Amino acid sequence: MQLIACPWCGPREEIEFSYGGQAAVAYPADPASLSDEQWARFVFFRDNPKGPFAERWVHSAGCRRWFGAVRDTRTYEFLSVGPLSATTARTSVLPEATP
Amino acid sequence: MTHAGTTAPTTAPTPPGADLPEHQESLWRSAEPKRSYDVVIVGGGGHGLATAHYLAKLGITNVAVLEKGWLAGGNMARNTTLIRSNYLWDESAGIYEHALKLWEGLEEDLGYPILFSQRGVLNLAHTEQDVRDSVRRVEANKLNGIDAEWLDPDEVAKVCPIVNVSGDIRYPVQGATFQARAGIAKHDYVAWGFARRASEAGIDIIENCEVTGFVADGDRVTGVRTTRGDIAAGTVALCAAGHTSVLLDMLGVPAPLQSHPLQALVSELLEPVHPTIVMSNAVHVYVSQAHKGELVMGAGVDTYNGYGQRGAFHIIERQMAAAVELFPVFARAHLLRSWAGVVDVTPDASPIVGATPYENVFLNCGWGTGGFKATPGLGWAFADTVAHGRPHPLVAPFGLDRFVTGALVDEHGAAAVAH
Amino acid sequence: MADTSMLVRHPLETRRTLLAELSAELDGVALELEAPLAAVDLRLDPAGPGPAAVAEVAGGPLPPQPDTWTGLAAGQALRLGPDEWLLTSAAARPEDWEFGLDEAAAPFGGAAVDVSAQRTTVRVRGASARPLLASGCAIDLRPASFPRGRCAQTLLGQAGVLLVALADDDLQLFVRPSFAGYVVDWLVDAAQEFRRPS
Amino acid sequence: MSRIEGYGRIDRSRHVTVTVDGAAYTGHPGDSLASVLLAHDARPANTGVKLGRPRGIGASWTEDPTGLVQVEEPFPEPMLLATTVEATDGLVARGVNGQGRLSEVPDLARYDRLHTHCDVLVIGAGPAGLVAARTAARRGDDVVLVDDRPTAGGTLTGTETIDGRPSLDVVDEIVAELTTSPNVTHLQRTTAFGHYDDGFVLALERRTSHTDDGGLARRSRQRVHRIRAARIVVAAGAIERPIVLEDNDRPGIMLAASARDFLHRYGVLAGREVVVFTSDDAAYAAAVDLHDAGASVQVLDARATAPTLWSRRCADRGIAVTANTHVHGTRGEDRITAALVGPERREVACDLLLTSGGWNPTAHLFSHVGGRLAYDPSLGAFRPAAPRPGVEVIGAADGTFGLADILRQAGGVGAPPANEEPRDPTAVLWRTDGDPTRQFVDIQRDATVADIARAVGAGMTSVEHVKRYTTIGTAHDQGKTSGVIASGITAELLGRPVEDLGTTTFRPPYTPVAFAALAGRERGDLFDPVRTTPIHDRHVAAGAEFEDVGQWKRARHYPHPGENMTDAVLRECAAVRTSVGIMDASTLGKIDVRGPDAAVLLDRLYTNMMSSLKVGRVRYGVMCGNDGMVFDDGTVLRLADDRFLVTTTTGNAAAVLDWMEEWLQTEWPELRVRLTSVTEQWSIFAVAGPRSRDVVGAVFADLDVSNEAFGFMTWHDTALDGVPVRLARISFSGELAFEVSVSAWYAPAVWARLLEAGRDHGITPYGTETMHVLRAEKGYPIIGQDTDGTVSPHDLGMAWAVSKKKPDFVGRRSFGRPQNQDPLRKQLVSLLPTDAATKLPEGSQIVRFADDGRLPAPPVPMLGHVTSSYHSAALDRPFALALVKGGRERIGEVVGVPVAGELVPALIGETVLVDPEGARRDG
Repeated sequence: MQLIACPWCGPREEIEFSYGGQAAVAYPADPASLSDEQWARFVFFRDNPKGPFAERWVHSAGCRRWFGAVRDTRTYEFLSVGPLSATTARTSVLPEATP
Repeated sequence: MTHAGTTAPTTAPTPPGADLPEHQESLWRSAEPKRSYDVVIVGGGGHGLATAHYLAKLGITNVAVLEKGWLAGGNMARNTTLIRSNYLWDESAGIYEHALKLWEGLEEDLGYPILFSQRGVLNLAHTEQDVRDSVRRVEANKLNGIDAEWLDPDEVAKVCPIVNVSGDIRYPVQGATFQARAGIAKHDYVAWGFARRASEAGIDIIENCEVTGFVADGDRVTGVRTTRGDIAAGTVALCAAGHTSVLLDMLGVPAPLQSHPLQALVSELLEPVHPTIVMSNAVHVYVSQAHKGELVMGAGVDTYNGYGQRGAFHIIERQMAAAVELFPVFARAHLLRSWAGVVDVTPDASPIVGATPYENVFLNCGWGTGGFKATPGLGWAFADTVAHGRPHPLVAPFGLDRFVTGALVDEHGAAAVAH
Repeated sequence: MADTSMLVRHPLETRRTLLAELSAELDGVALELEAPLAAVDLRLDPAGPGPAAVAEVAGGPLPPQPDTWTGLAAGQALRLGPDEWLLTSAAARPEDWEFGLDEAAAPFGGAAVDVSAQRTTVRVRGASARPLLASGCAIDLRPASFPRGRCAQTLLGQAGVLLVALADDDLQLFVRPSFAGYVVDWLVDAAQEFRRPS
Repeated sequence: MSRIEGYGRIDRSRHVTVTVDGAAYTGHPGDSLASVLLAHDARPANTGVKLGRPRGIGASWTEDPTGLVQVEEPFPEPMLLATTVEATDGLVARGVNGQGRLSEVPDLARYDRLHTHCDVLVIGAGPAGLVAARTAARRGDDVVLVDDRPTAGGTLTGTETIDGRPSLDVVDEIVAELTTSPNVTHLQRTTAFGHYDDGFVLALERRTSHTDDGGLARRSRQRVHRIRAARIVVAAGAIERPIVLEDNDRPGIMLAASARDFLHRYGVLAGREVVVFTSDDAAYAAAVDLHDAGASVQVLDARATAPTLWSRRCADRGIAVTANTHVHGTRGEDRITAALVGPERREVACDLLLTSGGWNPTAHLFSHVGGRLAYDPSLGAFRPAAPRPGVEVIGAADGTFGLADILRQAGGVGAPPANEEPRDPTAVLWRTDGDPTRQFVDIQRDATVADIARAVGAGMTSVEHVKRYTTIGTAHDQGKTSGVIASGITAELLGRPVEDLGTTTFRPPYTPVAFAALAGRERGDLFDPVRTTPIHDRHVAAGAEFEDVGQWKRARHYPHPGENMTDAVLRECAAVRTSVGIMDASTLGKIDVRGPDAAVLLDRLYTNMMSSLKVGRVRYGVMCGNDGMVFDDGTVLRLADDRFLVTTTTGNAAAVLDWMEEWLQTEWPELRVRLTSVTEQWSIFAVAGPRSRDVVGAVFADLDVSNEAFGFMTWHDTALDGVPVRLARISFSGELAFEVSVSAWYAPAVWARLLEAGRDHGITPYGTETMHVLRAEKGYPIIGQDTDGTVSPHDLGMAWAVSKKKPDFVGRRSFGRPQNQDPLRKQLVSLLPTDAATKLPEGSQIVRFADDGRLPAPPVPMLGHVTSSYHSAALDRPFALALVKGGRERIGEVVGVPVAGELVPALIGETVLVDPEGARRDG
């Protein structure tokens, strides 16, 4: 039962938010040029690390703004929240998942 | 005014817990890992153990089952033990119905009192669309030779008198599908029964043995690295449920899996009041009454990814509200204990079973909330898959390639409800 | 014969009397329906000259802080998000309120959309107003945390609301009209705790 | 009677009568049900769940594993501990045999929730909690103090001295100070039962359990406090640990501190001839106090030597103390009559055997949130191992037992002083020698040492396995007294240290919580919001039957007296096809899309082209997900170059707005577009039928509604008494139709005016069911009914709505996957049962029609299913829409539909059955 710090509204109950899954999965620049395999990767495949995970969240019951977060999927603890652009550079903020 | 709600029993009957069977005197050998096995099964849960059991039946016994913690301590120890096969699509109906048939003979096969009780499952419909989807599923089940009925609210009340079928609740019950052969079993007994048989057949069950990596040679995996040393493997079978992604990341194999907490709870022991199993997707609750008398309930998955084996309490609260709405008699029951498992969910709510880019590594995962009920069926078909090095026809539709071709087996789109 | 006059009434007008009667029996809580207001949803870049330009038309400054509101000449400016405000007016006609504010915001890439009928308002007053709301609203309602001048889009029971602190003992609830019946039922039910002993 | 004068905090001036197992007992306000029974040397008629042996009361509070009762009056409730049920006049209860019974009497009580935010939450109002709360309150913190018992003070009995005064005087003084502090909320009878992330604790307050009347009807019976605290202080005390011995399940065997608690709290002496068997100092206090209250007491200490100070105190009183001695078993039938002492099993007559093997810190609330516990061999128990941010564990919950130490830990330098009592170390003793089949570890589950031995013998090495094999720790008490002992005995049998095994995880709730309490006020009408349109009252007045669509109540049809749904729908359909009908379509989702890039966004999200739509015109659009499956549909009005009004289906209104916002905010933030929900701003009424133009023209006299001036799929603004109104030529019925949009403020008036204007034409309000029939006759799909998330626009026959000019839009790439090229994909077609009489049930499956008209034995390959099925007034026959494999290739083919065991033949046809040329719609 998290208290999630919306970058705009401040800390609110988890129930006010919706989960948007992995951050930084960009829509392909030219889907038509992708193989079926590559397209399937974009549509269906997402990382599923056990540990810190760069994610997207939206404050559905509040300001309705999307934001980025790094959250530990073992403890559920939010390690950071911020505008999407800040957390989508996931190679710089996301440590390797520990096995 | 007197309004005594209950009356004292007139005679001193047998104590309610007197007739439950005892566990066996011997279960499984706690084996030390050998250097090498023909088959290494990663994951000592229900699926891993069932696969081992059916491999042994195929004469393959140089097998290790590696469990990172205590045997069957993951989702097997945490599920709500619902068994049914009334799925919509032919592919799902095939594997789950095969499983159900095996369940019906499993007690004998395992020589273990697994307390399989075929008490039927009601899937309630609350809206016009629920009704359409339910009829669709019932008709599909019948054509697939699976027992299924559509019941109107009065018939629902006959099967389960404590369901509130009055028209003045928020989402009145419009009817239900009923599969009479559905049931429950004792999860620990099932796991231990498989483990015992596998162990008797000479298969090594190795606990506290976590896989930390794989040794690959081209498109073959030659062994697994574990916290108890390296183990060479002729074939590797992955049965790690919610932790599959962790293993696949080690192998560099992507899969469309997301691991989520799934919560469940029990009440105290109560006198028999609930003769069947009731599921309601619309109000997110399912409930049965276990052999000793506790109400066992589950809810929907928590929305975010999580490996923490715990979930958020507001989901439990919402589930309690739904339970009391549908079963007014439950108002006074008490929540005794709640817990969570980690379920691996796929985009089409169907499992992923079959080949991987490594020719001798086979994958079994993505069962979401449906893993327990599939246990013997999956174990049987996966053992065959592993033994013959190709997907058994029952699991063939569930390969990873379906996400590329688009041949999904979409089990949430059409109300073949989860759990 | 149904009333065909174009009279503007609160969607829950038929319950106004009931709420008044109930409030008279409560200790420290009064529930009241507020008159409909013209309102626009204003989207505007908060940086730059836009807010000041809009403020002139709106009749008061736009609140610069998240989750706060300021008074306008005949209404309120409530900050809903980084680039979003709700501007109300008890004086203007909705279409005029939208037109004027849109005209003011447009040069700065902003837009105003008439949402006068998209929300309706319930007033909760009294020393027990906050405890009443705290039975269904999870945000920190202590006066020090949610003083006059604050507002918050949040949940009350299962319904989304915009909660506005007018004073320690005076709060406003903006709610979608379709949810208003539920919210009022919810408030009436919660208010039973505050009935005076008869 | 075992009530002792001069003891207890009960109100002896008043009496209450309770009935247990049919016998009446008198007690006093302040009593528990257990204390009333013990005062009468009685017990509930309890028996063990497996073996059926008699069971008594084994402790004085929530740790009691045995004293469960079924309360019948005044408020029926199963499986409550007699120790926690407050004795109120008229209470009726009975003993249980291990199972409770759910009453069929409806639970009409109220339950509610309260959210509280504070700086410090203190859990437990014993000496540690009280001092911690007072310290924080004096510092100016907002403090919440919760404690599960009826009164504060914890295990303090009044015999202790704090600050040179009787301890309970100090308790009263602190409570008084807290009560008058405006920044303190102090709640007794409130059990913190779950601890979650970020300082979130759930606590259950029993608000009426001590009142005779079940509480004021309007006051909630129980309340779940949802507390967010910046800092949490767990001061929940400790639970005494019994020593397992043969036949330790007999009534008359109790924890030592509990006997003392019964004496000091309730003035009840639980036995006259008392044997105290201990390996810990604390039990001596019980021995001394029970002696002083009139019992004959002897102490058997398992340790090599008895503690000096306590030995002297005992000697002063003539209490025999024997060290280095074990109790090995008991005698008795319904109650203990003797303890079997020493290796020779000497019978020592007694009616009460007290055991004490030390104390288990109550660290559950610390553990719930992931706090790690470690075995402390000096305690024989698990205690918090490492701090967690924001959580402090103090006092006995942290394994601190001396009162002086506890107060210092709780209050720092300002803490009131207490006497320093020397304490000899606890000897860890899980059990004594005896027959393991009669040594009960979990008394409620009838699980014995022999069961643990069987588990270990079967190869179990993990406590989790042993717990599951034996069921130890899974009962009502969740192993409060048995859990650690089970770990200890398992370790012993395995020959491994306890710390290697660990203990099982503590999970919420700490004590059981009623389902209804957790449901709170989300029952009945408040279970889920009911959403209604601005003219809901009009529908009710018109006799509408309603349908749940998401949370909305939508008018489904308006039956006249004597009509069933079929009759009403046929009448409403006929009215629309022959004259004019009106429907409330206000629930449709509406999104105002504004900005220079509005058309770009819509082009990316709809399968069809929206940028080419001209201002003043309307276009039907389809949206797909990335997977290329239809997600929603609706109309799009272009209001200006940079402004569109998008409508969505009722059920998907929120989802579509969220979908658009997600793309806009997370994928294409560079697009200059603003999205605003105006779903409830605008009410929409569909006026449909050949006379709709007359009706609309009459109401909106300023508007030219001729076909020339106001063509199909265009919109026009007008005004009514100065109020802006928008009309659009949109038809979901296939008839000439107008959608009238007006601010919801004016919805009732506009609805009334349209009805009035249509009266001469017999204008007929119609509901969603009628709308469904009308649209199905035209082959228009309902998303979510004729689709199920596996259907592409092409499958619906809507290739015309998929742009071939746009290089990309969401879902486009998926159309190229192999599966989407399969000619056997299911496609939407119509089905006409050839008997022209059978209405095919929606959801029916479709199979090949066999010449003999019989359904083959399973498995039968399925070709598809019926998605929509109705009686058509226009066709005067039943018809259906269906998704059929390769359906369009099969047009003209007869297939079979199993209905109640019969195979009904049905002809596959084109989807549009009424007015395929569209002449009526466009006229």
